Amino acid sequence: MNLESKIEALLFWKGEPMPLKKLGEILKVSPGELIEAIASLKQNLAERGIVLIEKEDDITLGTNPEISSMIEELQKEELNKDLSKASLETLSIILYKNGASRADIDNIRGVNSSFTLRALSVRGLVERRLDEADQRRYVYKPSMELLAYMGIASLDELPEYGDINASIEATAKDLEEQLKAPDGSNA
Amino acid sequence: MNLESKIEALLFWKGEPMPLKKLGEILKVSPGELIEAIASLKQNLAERGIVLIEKEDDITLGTNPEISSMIEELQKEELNKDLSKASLETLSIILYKNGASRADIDNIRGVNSSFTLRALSVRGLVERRLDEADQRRYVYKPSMELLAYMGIASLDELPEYGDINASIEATAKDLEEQLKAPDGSNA
Amino acid sequence: METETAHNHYNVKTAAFQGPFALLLSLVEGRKLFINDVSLAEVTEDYIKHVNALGERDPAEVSSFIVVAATLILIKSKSLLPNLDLTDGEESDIVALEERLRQYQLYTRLAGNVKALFGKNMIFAPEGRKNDVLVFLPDEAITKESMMTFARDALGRIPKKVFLSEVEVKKVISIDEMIDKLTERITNSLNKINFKEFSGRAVSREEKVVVIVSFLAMLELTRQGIIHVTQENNFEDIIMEKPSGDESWDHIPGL
Repeated sequence: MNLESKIEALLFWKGEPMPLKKLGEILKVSPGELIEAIASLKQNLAERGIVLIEKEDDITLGTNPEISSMIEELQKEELNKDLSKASLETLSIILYKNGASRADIDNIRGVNSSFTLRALSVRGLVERRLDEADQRRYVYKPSMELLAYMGIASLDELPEYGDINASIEATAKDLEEQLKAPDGSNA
Repeated sequence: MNLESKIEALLFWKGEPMPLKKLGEILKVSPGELIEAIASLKQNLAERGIVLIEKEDDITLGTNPEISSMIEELQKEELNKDLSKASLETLSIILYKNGASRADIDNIRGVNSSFTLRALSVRGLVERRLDEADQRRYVYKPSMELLAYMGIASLDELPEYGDINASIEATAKDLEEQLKAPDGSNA
Repeated sequence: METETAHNHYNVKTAAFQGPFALLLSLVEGRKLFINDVSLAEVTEDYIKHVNALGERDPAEVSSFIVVAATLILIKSKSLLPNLDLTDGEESDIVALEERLRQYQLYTRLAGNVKALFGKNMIFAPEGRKNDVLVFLPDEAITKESMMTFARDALGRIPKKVFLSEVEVKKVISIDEMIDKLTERITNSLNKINFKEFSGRAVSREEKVVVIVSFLAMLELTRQGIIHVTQENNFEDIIMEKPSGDESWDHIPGL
């Protein structure tokens, strides 16, 4: 049995997101081998009923989004598809920046986002994690659940993701310098 | 999306054996078409991590038998792991609230509890049932075995049950109302 | 008396705006304008009227609207009085406001993408499997006492008012403070114009806001040649004249 099939089997058995690191340990393979096998699995699943969702350190399997409406009808549990304007803004920041601190989000929206962030965490649409770059603060990341709700297998399937990501980086840098300028604090 | 992929998606989502008759009804296809598509799916899955298992009139997906020893090992490991703090906290809410919906638990904890609840269910500590009051959602109840293990015949034998139960009920109600309030359109 | 347009803009429900950028962006986009100093100057009066209508909302919340209002008034003043010298700090406040507003505009546009996809064609994880339960596997950590402690801790962590609306502010300033400061700032740079009559009358916050808005409107009308402003000597009252036979005097907002 090849590595790709083993990954497929493990993900199926687990039924929820698995960290790449854990997979590497179980299967006793290098990160390079793992990533190669995942890419191949993803490609082989392309036209099938099952899709592979990737998100930084985690992967999981889910149903092909094209069959969404049929499954929704079969599902007993009610889905909450409502998002307020505040939630949409906050999610768009977290998605297109691939994670943001509360300070980043507050700064962009010009309002305190802590309640929106709590509500989004409760719904499992965002995940709070310690920032790897600065262990004293948290970053909010898109969850697998969020990608699944949007029917995308990875962030780069977001419309305009590539363009936006490049321009966001540049703008953020500019703005940071502006805000650092003497007396340029409030605006 | 072809019929074969649709069958694969439905079986994956269901995660347990489905009668052929039921599949035919959901997919609105004739028995002949269904059997043909299943045969093709079975063939395509032959060398993969996920395989198609047929048993009389039911079919289901499962992991390739070649990897079953590895999965058994993992299963054992997972079940023998200590319960996480998140699991213990979730369990305490289910106990003191005398059964709670996922939404209640999520609201109180401030994070999504679906994976935690699954871990508790797998170990037989809680039972999931459709809510009698609202058939579109589930409630989680402590299992009989759990009460016996804790040496109590009923929940009110838990320390300070009356006090904590009242406080959880009030909090759950309060949080729910705040979510509904105009200013809480944050969700 | 207000012009019809001004009246309509005034009626936009301010309560619907979560923060200053949402309000400001809606005013700019409502006029189909791009974000720049010209468009910001154009919507300044409407913005201030909205802020004034916020009334007795949470002071911290109102304050974040006021911080933006202060920068807008600088932009507006500069557009009306090209000779007004702005400090470096003021210049960078203006640039930062434009950029933050553009950034906010970008994410609200992207929020449209999120809205378009969310809940439409979803990916489903496997539904909970019934035959998952194999055995009963408790844990030594589950005791009557530990369960009580965990339940108490979970309750203790909940913020008192979870969804109370609150606005981020770096420093809280009141609308009165802002208006006093700006009135001083602008009139000082216009040593040809005495503003005493205006500001002397204003006592309440509402009156002061009216003063600022009226003052800006007056300058606007001056620039457009609708009224004629003269002043005999420094520190004397501004004399506002309407060209004969014209009724535009009646149309200055707030007077």
